[in-house]
Formats: sequence, structure tokens, C-alpha cells
Amino acid sequence: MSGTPAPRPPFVVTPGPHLRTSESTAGIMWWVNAALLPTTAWGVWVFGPPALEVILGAVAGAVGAEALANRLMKQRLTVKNGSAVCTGLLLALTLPPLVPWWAALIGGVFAILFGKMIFGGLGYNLFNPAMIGRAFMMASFPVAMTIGWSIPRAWYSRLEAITTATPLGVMREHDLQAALHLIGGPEGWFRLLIGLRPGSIGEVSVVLILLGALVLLARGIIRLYAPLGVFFGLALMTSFSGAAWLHMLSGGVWLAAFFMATDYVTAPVTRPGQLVFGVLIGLLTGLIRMWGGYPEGICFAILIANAMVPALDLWFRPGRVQTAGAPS
Amino acid sequence: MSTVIHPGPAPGARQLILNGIFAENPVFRLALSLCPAVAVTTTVLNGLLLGVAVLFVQVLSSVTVTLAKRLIHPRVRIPVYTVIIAVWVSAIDMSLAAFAPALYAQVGLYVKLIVAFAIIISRLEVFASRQPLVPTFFDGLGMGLGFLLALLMIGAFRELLGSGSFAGIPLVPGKPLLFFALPAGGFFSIALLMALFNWIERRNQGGRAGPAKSAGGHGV
Amino acid sequence: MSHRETRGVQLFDLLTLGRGPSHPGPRKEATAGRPIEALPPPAEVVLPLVQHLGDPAVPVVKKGELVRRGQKIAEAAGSGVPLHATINGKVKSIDKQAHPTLVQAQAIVLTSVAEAEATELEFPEDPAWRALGSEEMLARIREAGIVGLGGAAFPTFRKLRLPPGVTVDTLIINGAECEPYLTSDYRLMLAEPRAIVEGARLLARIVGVQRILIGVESDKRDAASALEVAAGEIAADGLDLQVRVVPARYPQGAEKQLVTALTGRVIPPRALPYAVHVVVQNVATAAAVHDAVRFRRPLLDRVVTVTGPGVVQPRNVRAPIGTLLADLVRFCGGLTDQATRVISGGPMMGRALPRLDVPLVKGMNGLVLLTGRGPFEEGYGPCIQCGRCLDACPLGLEPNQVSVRVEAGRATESAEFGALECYECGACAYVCPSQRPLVQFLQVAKSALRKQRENLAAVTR
Amino acid sequence: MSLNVIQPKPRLSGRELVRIVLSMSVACLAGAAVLGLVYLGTDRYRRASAEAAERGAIHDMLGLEADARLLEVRQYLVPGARRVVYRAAPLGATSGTAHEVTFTLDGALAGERDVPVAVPVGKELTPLGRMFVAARAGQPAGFVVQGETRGYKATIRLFVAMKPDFEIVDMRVIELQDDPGLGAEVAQPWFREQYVGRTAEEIARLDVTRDPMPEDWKQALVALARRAPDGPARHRDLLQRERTRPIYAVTGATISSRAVTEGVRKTVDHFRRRWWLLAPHLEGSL
Amino acid sequence: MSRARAWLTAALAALSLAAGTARAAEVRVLSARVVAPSELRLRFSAPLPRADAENFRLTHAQAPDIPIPVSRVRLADGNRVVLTFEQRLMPAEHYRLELADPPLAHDVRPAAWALLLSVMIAAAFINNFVFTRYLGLCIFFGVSKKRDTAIGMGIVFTLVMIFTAMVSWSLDTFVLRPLQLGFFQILVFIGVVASVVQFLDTMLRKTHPVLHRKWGIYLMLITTNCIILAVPLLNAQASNGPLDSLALAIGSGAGFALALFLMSCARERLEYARVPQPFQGLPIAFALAGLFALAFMGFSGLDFFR
Repeated sequence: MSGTPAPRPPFVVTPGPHLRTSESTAGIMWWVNAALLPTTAWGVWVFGPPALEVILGAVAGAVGAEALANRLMKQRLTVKNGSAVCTGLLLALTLPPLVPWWAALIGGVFAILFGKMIFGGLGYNLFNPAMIGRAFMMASFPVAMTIGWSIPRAWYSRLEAITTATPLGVMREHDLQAALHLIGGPEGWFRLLIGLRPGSIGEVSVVLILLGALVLLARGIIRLYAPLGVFFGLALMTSFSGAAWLHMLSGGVWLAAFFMATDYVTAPVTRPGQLVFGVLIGLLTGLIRMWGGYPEGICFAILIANAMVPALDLWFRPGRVQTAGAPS
Repeated sequence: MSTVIHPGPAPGARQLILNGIFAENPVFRLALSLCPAVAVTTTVLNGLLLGVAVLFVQVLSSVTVTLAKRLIHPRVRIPVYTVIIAVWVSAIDMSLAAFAPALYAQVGLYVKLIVAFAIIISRLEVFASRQPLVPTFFDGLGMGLGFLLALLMIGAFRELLGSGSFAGIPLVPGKPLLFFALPAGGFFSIALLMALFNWIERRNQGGRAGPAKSAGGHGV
Repeated sequence: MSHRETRGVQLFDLLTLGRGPSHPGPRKEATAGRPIEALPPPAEVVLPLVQHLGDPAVPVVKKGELVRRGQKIAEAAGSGVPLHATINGKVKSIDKQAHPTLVQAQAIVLTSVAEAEATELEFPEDPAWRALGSEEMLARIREAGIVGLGGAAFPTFRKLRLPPGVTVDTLIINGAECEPYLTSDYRLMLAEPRAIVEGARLLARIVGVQRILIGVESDKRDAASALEVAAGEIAADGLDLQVRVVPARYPQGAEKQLVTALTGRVIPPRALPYAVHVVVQNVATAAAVHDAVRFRRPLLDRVVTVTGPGVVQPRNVRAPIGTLLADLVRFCGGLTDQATRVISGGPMMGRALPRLDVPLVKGMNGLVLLTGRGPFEEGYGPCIQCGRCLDACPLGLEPNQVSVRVEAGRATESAEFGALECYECGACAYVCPSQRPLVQFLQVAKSALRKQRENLAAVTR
Repeated sequence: MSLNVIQPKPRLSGRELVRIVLSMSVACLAGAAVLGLVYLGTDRYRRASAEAAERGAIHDMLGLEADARLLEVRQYLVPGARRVVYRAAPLGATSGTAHEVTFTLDGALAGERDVPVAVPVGKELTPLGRMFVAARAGQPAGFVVQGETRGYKATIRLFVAMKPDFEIVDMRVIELQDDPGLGAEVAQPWFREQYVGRTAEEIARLDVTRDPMPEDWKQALVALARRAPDGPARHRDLLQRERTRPIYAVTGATISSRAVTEGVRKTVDHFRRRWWLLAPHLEGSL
Repeated sequence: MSRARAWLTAALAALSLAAGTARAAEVRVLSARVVAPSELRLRFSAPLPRADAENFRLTHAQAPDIPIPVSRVRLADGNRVVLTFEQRLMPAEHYRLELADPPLAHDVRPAAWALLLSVMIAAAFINNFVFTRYLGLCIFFGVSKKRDTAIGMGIVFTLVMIFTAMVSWSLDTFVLRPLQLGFFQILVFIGVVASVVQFLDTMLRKTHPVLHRKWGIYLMLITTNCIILAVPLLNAQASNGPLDSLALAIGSGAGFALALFLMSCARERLEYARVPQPFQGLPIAFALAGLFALAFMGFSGLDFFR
């Protein structure tokens, strides 16, 4: 008989259950941030220092705004849980690389203050804060948000003009042929896949986004319902256009499908709800791209679908254990 | 209806006017009839025009009602009030169309819609129909001025942020935050100004716990 | 399949590569391999008069009286059961003592005496034990002081006496010990499969059913086969007894889950298994029933798992009822330096005790000694709507919705999210990444709703 | 307060009913009277100010002196008859005669007559558009024509002012729903001023470029749009340099810029072809 | 017997042949569709005798005297012709096509239902009354606290809106305009709203007392609402026809109901949020409406005739 002799009161009395998973909100958020790193790094490598400036601006804006709001609302500092960083990063990754850094900063501030903190902080917001930030920037800095695209890798070779248009922008302004020409002919799908095309900082590399998404999937942080819904909806909507594959591979579909449509707070909680939510995003994206007023519609599609989430949560409730199955 | 019905003799003119501007500001405090008013306040001038229109309609209707209150049968007073307001709105509408056509072109629909502003008929009901001419006039003036000031504030805020100008005079080159000139920005401008009003009020109350009155004070 | 998801959803979950909702793992390694060890008779036992749901027993011994192990020392009163001496000893006192669940309660304290002064009562087999009528069997069960040994401590004779109008067609023996760490039922199934099977047959005869299903979780297949072997060795008597393996997943051992898993029937919210024509008994209870009917042996001891990172040598112990927990811990090598928490029962649904000088009661199936300051030490964060609790909840309730309503001071608006149906298995709180005390939120909501209902009833009356 | 209306009402006595009806009738009659008076009082001003605004805008665009004559030409379609009718009368005239010229759709003269201005056009005629002709000493001194084009989001309406030789002297966007800060910039002085001074032939071949507009040129355009008398002289070098170049698109709004350019081109082209037919028949009206 | 049948068959065959040739002589345009950017796709009931550019004359309805030059004529198959023009054509707009041989004319424009649908979609989404025009805010913020209320209000509202719009349109078209009494517009329209509401109220009370108890309160709230008045005013302003007016009313009503429903769902969720004190109540509702408006910006420029 060894060890400390019992009894040794008092012991800690806490409410049950007395075991808990090791997962934490902060842990999840930092994993998401980590999963975004590959595509972020690629964005910086492809679009050069301007992209880095935009990323730093947006993240600084988001984090600063969160700290400020914590202060004003006399809350505990919530910056450490990584959600503000995540919002800032996601915002930056959806921005054109040549947007001025201060615009990204303002966008980050707006995203956090009016997309999130005004409702009381993490968990209470209805709209994806990053997308609120982006929509706000589209409204406030329309020119920068329309023309701030950069030719991939051009920054390094110091070409005279490095601005260009995105494949979707070209498709909107001219036609499919012009868009195909921009990405280097029908074989351009490979460039689209690895991310050598003009576009938002973090949206270009499908492969690296997928890598990050796989990490999150493997860790059980996200589920595939919403992303599959997005792809399905977009494919359905664009299947008439004859350029469905271009629609699927360009723009921010992949980033949005895996990192925004899966945002816990602003997506439905149940699986069927998430699936419908995703399909809605896909359909709306296709709608806006083909008939709407913007070449890329995913940002607004997410916001509109976010607006539907409370309703979706009401319609798609978890399968409650009912009396069904009991013989009467 | 949260509007306070004043018991006893009517207060003085000064107090009535201040009441309309601050304590019962129709936009920020009573949250009534703000409907379309905010829509056109992308600039100070638009706000001014609409505010003046409301001011006139309010004062003229109040005065009409208080003068004609003996003639109005209580059973049909609401329809009669509506008619009175509609008449004055039409009159103001036509006058603006005739004398300020350029500005009117931008806010025309909303001038016509003044007829449906709940605040006007509610002032007729709670004040003009019970008080003599002079206080009614000042009450209408106060309410109208309160509305006008609120519209000017929103207009100034949105014009400054959205277009970087004041009353059409550019102050900064370019457009600082175009967002605030858009419909979405209009909602935000009002939210921010309302929150500011609430915050100031809470500070003035010295921390007395009173959740924003405008919240509960909604007319429905 | 006890859980709500259909096969299609599970297939889809596979696609996600995700692990699905995380569940507390079994964590039974420390004691699963250890056979039951008998605790030497302790120097003192504390026998509370209430160890069951019902009226307290009435002492029939006086202070200073000498009692023998097995002797009745308190008579059943009302709906309760009697109490027996669990050691040979002298009545030291009859007064208020510390109680693991009631904080303090009347108890008979016995101090052990030497073999020479008193000897254990003998319980010879009743030769006619297989042919008894059900009323006789029920009387013996009550007389033996048997209560549900799975944790509920509901007097077994009452559960077996069907309310009027209730018909039952299936008896379920619960061998799905789903609480992490606990292995007492598991070891009992390995050690005494025959007693369990015989007990099950007796129980079936009492409630008058032909079908017996013994549910064992898939991580205890050896126990299942032991039971099957035992069942095969016993001569057939027309009863249909099957041992079935159910998936190991918390809270598989909860009545509602097990009934659904074995029969496909779903117990309606807030109803008892009777509602679906089923009676459920724990394996340990079945063994005790066997002893009571065949030998008229009262419930004197029970198997308890003493385990967790806070104890030096985790063991499965057969200990007399009334043994002080401190004695149990001492038998298991004492506490480690890190031990900070004492959990009576399993770590999911058990309760934390502030002290170890309380007795082992009939319903206590585990003693888990944990380290650290508990899961909610850092305070909790806001609900981020991740939906993990929805996946974890075996009933399909919405703890997230309930919790935000309770937080906003609107607990009474949570009825439609199932607050009243929750049986507090704790699966939701286990998975919550924001460390929200969901069980407590649900409790608040439940009591608010009950109060509201009472008020309403008072008004309408 | 509106809830009062639905409260259950006790039965009315006959006298009360009369009073209620009277009360309502008085209110309505008085209201109608007031409105009628206001209408009579303001309608004249409304028309006058609308006309003055139109006249002012045309004068401003063409840079006319105050006493210049303005002829308004309205174009109608005679449905089913494959004919268009032009009706010309002095702007704002309420009396006197209007000159009507009718052409087939293929441009052959089909009729010509004078009618009193007071006689309204037939109800069956479909209005097609309006154009204004300024006249000085019996000769056309300039034209203002309304045109429209399809913008990025909705139809853009514009006014194009031309010299008698169809060189553009001004262009204004009067209706537009494009994005503020983006497509809506086509209404800005610096953008529209780019069309000024281009001849009809140049307009017909006009292209749009996405190159950034040189800063000096932008400043010059803003200054020129103010119509200072010495403007063209001061910016002569720039004008020479830029007149042959394409229109610089609004940054980020190439589609809107192209749409406006197309609208101007079409407006000038259509007007030239119509004026070619019409001019000989309007000489008397100028 | 068999001979008779043979005769009959022969006669029928001859008849149908004659009819066929007659029909062939009379070529009709079966369909004409503008495809962006500059194509006109035509389908005729019979092959065209001439398919050169000079045979076709396309004009915009607003410029019937200026033909749009044809740059290319392509015969897809016997009855199908694709014309390409030197200018952009707009699928949403109205053109007139004339053929020299055979002499025939055809109006090229989108189907009426498509135009009405686009009016409805525009009113419901692109120019949503609440989120872009700020109309009906009183009611919007007043009744969007509870979902049930919002749904009831949305339904009643849409119905009343359609009713008043049609009555107002009739009065405006058949009384006010012909008599040049435009200055009575406001008075008449608000009278119509009040009467319709009163009428529905009485009807409902008499026929469905239960429904009346449920929805009567909403009916009364409608009288002093600007959104209900805005539809007739907008119709009058744009001189809309009966179908356009109806489409606008339906679209506006549906848009308002949608806004109300979404807002009420969101606000129910917001009840449990920790909104900072100065923003509690209406300010947060306004901010929320602002975010909705920001989201609805996504619909701007939506055009199915693109």
C-alpha cells in the first residue's frame, strides 16, 4: 500500500460531465487559420509584396477592431481565440491584390465592428463578417475592388503594367473566348488548378485550398455538406452556359465553399440545412455571375444565403426522437 | 402609441419646440414615421427639402385641426384628419414641384408619402385636437423642426462620409466611404445616430438603468 | 443502431473524412483486464437507511447490539426496501452520517468484531427455487433489499410489479456499460455469467415475458460470449434468450438508447420503458436477483470499479455495502499526488464528491478519481453554433438553442428544443468546444419550465 | 390610433348620422377647394419652370444667347401606316402654328401641312422622341437630341448637343442607374467633356480605351466643362493631342463607358439621317 | 367497296397536298429571338424564297425609320435563319422585323410573361421596397419581432397591396387622368387604401371571424403605411399598364413579405444576442436591416435578358 493516504479532503467539486473533449473554440479557429496558410503563402508568392500588405492590413484592422470593441464593451480580450485573425485573413484572401492596404484595413475594421461585435461578438453574428467586410469594400472602394487585379508573378519581372482582369471579369465584359484566351486557351485549366491566374489573393490556387480543406476535414472541423452543395448549385446553374468548368475553377468558389460556407456561426447547424445552404450559395453565385451586376457573385451569394440561415435552422431541425416506432 | 399625452395646461412655446426636437424627436426617440424620410437623405439638401415639407405639413395640419375641431365629428375624426393631411401634402407637393423642380425631381415620391407618416396624425390626435391654437402651432413647429433637424443630421452624416461634401460643396477630394451614400449605408447611419442618442441619454441619466426608450417606444 | 442517423447519413459522414461527433472514449484499459477482487471486511461500515428511491428503512437493531453479516438490521417501510448488516459487527451508532448523494442521512454504523463473536449467516439453496410463483419471488427480491445496481437505485420489486394496464413482451438485461472508465458490469459478466442468465430467466418469469434480450457493447464481446455460453449450458425452459452486441458508443447504456438499439422501439419523451412494453434491468441486478431468489441471500456487497488517474492501482472491487470510500481507495493503493476530484459513478453522469469518508451505497457502480480542476475551469465561451451538441445528443435535442435562451434569461422559451426531455447524459457538454456547461443550462431550463407549468396548473385550477 | 376605427360602434341616431355625413362632406369639399386653388395657383408655375428648366438646359448646352429661337421637333410613328410624322413648333408655344411633315419609313416625303399648335396630335400616334433646334437668323444654330443606350445595369438616357455641322458641343447624362463611384462616373464632367469637339465622322469611328487618362488632360477636361470662354485656347495643345485619341474609359467601368460612347454615336447618326430629310421642310419654321 | 375507298384516299391526298402548298406559300414567322450580342434567330413556317441581307429590315421600335444594318445572313436549315447585325441588340427590347419577300412584318420582343416576371423580380429583389427604397419601415421594424406576426402581416400586406394597386390604377386611368384631376391623386389613393382596408375588414369579419380575429389587427395597421401607398404612386408615375401595375404590386408585396420574414427570423435569433447597450432595440434592428441591404446589393443589376 503506497501513495498518499486517503482521505485527503476537500476535493474539487464541479458539475458534470467530468470529462471533456480536448477541442476548443480557439483551437478550431487557429486550425482554420493554419489551413489557410498554404493558399495565403501562395497568394503572397504569386502576387508579391502588395498582397502581403493587403493581408497585414486586413488582419491588423480586424484584430485592432476586436480589441477596441472588447475594450468599449468591457469584455474579456477575445483576440487570442483567433477568430478575428480568421476574419481578417479570409477578408484579405478574397481581395484583389492591388487594393490599397489601408482600404483592406478599413474593411477589416468594418467587418469586425459591424459584422460581428455589434451583435455581441463571436457566435451572435448572422452574416459572415469577412464577407460583410468585402461587400462593404465593394460599396466603398468600387474602383479599387474592380481593377485591383494583378498578372500572376508580374511583380517580380517588373512589367510596366501589372493590372489585368480576372477570367470572370473578362467573361462578363467580352465573352467566353476572351476568358479562355486570358487563361491561356483551353489547356488553361491546369493553371486554374494550381493558381497561376489573376484573381483574389487567396482564391487562385485550388490545389492549396483543397489541401487546407483536407486538413480541416481530417480533423473533423468542417463537414462536406455545405461545400458539396455549393459545387452542385453552381454546376447546376452554369451548366447551360457551356462554361461550367470555367465557372467552377475560377473566382472564389473553392475558398468560399470550404472556408466560408462552413463557418459555424453563419451556417445552419444541421446537415440537411447545410446542404441546402450550400446549394443556395451555388445557385445564387451562378445567378449573379450570369445575369447579375457583378462578374463574381460568391460574396453576395454567401451574404444572401446567410440571411436565410435563421429560417433554414427553423426548417431543418435535428431528427428529434419521437414516438414513431413504438407499437401502440 | 408611446407619445406622452400632456395633462393640464399646455406648456410654453419654448418648451414645446424643444420637446419636439429632443425629448420626443420623431425620428430618433419615437422611432415613428422615419420610414421613407431616411431614404432620400443622401445629401443635406435633400434632407432639408423633405424636412421643410414635413414641417409645413405638420404645422398646417395641426393648425387646421385645432381651428376646425368643433366641426369635426369625433366618430369620423381619423378619416377627416387623413383628408386634412392629404390635402396639405398635395398642396406642398404641388408647390415644391412648381418652385423647386430640380430638388423635387429627386424626392418627389417621398414628399407624396408624407401623407402616411404616423407622427403627423398622432400629433393631431394627441395634441392638436385638444389644445388651443397657439400651443398647437408651437407643438407642430417643434415636431416639424425635430424631424427637420434629424433629417439634416442624417443627411450631413451621409453626405460627409459618402460623398465627402456638405450641401454640395466638396470638402475632400473623392469619396471617402461611398458605402454611406448607398441604401445599406443609410440604415447604418440611422443605427449609429440612434445609438449615439441612446448613449448620450444614458450618460445624462447618470447610469440609471433605462434601456433605450426608443426600443420599447415603438408604435406597434 | 441506437443513434438517430440513418445509414445514408453515416455513409456521407464517411465522405467527410471527419471523425463525426467525438464521443468520450471507453478509457477502460486500466481495469478491464483486472478480475474482481474481494475487499477484506472493513473495520467499519456505514449503512444509510436510504440507499434507494423510496421511504427510509426503519432500524430494528439497537446501539451496542451484535449483528451478523446478512442479518436484517432495518425493516422496509412504505415503498422502500430493508437493509442488512454487511459485516459481522456491533452497532456503533444510529445517527446522521455523511451520505454520497444526500450529503447527510440517518445511518447505522457497524464496527467489525472478531470471528469468534459473530459469524456470517448461511444462505442455503432453496431446492424449489425454479418453481416459485412470481409473488413469492417478488417478496424475496424485496426482502433482499435489491435496488437497481446500474446507478438508479430504484427498488427492483417495484419496477417488476407492472402498473395496471401495462403489458410487457420483452425483458432487456443491460450489459452496455457505456460510462468511460467503468468495468464493474463487464467483469461481473465475465465472472458470473450463469448467475446473470439465471437471474434474467427469473426476472422474465416474474414479469411474464418469453423474450429476453441481453445487450452488450461491442467492446465487450468476450463478456457477450461468456453469457452465451452460460445460456447454452442452462436447460431450455421455453424462454427465448438472446445475447446481442450493440455498438460501443456513449450513451449506449442509457435505457432509451439500449431499448431502441435492441428492439427498434423508441421510448417516447419522458416515458418509461413500459410504454414500449419493455422492462430493463442491469446485469448486476439480475445476478443479485438470482442470489435472492435461489439462496434468499440479501444484497450485501457489490462490484465497484475504483479507477482514474487519481488512484495508484485501479481495481474492480467486490466490497460490502457501506464500506467507506476511503477504505476502497486505500485498498487500491491510495491516491496519487495529482488526484483532485472524486466522482461517484461514471465520469459523465456521476457526481463529484467533496470527501472520501462517505459509504459505498447500493447504486454506486464506480469511483473515479480524476486530476485537474475540471472541464469548466476556464469559464465558458459563447455558443458558436458548431452543431456538435446536436450530433452528440442521443435524443436529437438542441442544447445549443436551450443554452442561449437560458443565458439570455429566457429559459422558459426553450421547451420546443427539448429541455424537458433531456436525461442529462452529458454527451453535449463533453463535445462543446466552447466548454459550455450545457447540462447545467438544461437543468436550469428544465426547472424553469416545470415551475412555469406548475404556475399554469395553479392558475387554471 | 388607427385602432379606434374598428371599435364596435353603437347604433347611430339619425341626427348624428347627418352630422357625420356633413362633417365628412365639409372636410372633403373644403379639401377639394383648397387643392383646386393650389393647383390653379401652382400649375402655371410648374409648367413654366419645367419649360424654363428645359430651355435653360438647352441654352446652356449649346451656349446660346438668351434671345435665340428654339424649335421643338417631336417625332411620331403612325402605326400600321409605315410613316413617321415630325411636328415642329417653337418650344413652349401654346398658340400659333406647328409645321407637320410626314415621311414614309423609307424616307420618302408623304405630306406636309401647318396645323394650329393648340390642336393635339392624334391619339393613335406613338411618340418616338424629341429634338430641339436652335435657330439664329433663319439658320439652324445647333441641335439638342435625346438618346438612350443600354448601360451596365439599366438604360442610360443622355442629351447630345451638336453644332449645325453635327460637331458635338456638349453631352449630358440625364438618367442612369449604374453603380455609384463606378459606372455612374460617366455622368461626371471630365468624362462627358471628352466627346466635345468631335465631328460626326470622328464620332462614327470613335473607340474606347482602357488606358489611364493622362492627369493633365483630366484637369483640362474639368476646366473645359466649365465653359470658360478662353478654355479652348488655353488648352489648345492638349486638345490637339487628345482629339484624335479614343475615349478614356472610366476606371473599372469600361462597359458603361462603351455604352455611353455607343449611345452618343447612335444618337448623332440617327439625328443626321433624319435631319437630312427634314431640314428642307423646316426652313420656314426656323 | 374497295374502289370507293381508293377514291376517297386519292381525294384526301389531293386535298391535303393543295392545303400544304397553300400553307407553304403563306410563310409565317414562328419565332424570333434576339441573342446577345447581335444575333436574331428566326424560325419560319416554310422555307424562305430569299435569304439575302436586303430581304430583311430590322428596326428598333423607338427608331422605325432607321434600319439596323445586317452584316450576315446564315441559313441554319430550311426554315431557320440567323441574322447577324452590325450593332448590339438587346434581348429585352422591342424590335420590328420586316421582310420584302414574302412581304410580312413581325414584332420581336420578349414574351409578355417574361417581362412581367422581370418586373416582379425587380420589385421583389433588385429594388426591394424595404432594403433599397426604405418604404414601410415603421411596419417593418414594428412587426418583425415575431415570426408568426411577420408571416401574417406579409400575407395580408401582399393581398391588400394587390387590391389597392388595381383599384387605384383603375381610378387613375379611367377617372383622374381623363378629367385631368391629377392633383387629387394623393387624396384618392389614400381614400382607396382606407376603403379597401375597411372593406376587407368587414368582409373578413362577416365571413371568417376566426381569420379576422387573427389578421384584423394587421389590416388596421396597413392604413397608415407608406408602402401600400407607394405602389399606386409609382404606377401612376410610370404610367404603367394594368399588367405592369399588377406585377409591380405582386413583386413589391412579395418582396416586402420576404424582407419581413427574413428579418423576423433574424431578430428572433438576435433576441438572445449580447448587443451592446446603446445599440439595443431599434439601432441594432437598423444595423441588421443595413446588413440585409448590403446582402441584397447582390441582386442589383440582375437582368434575365442579358
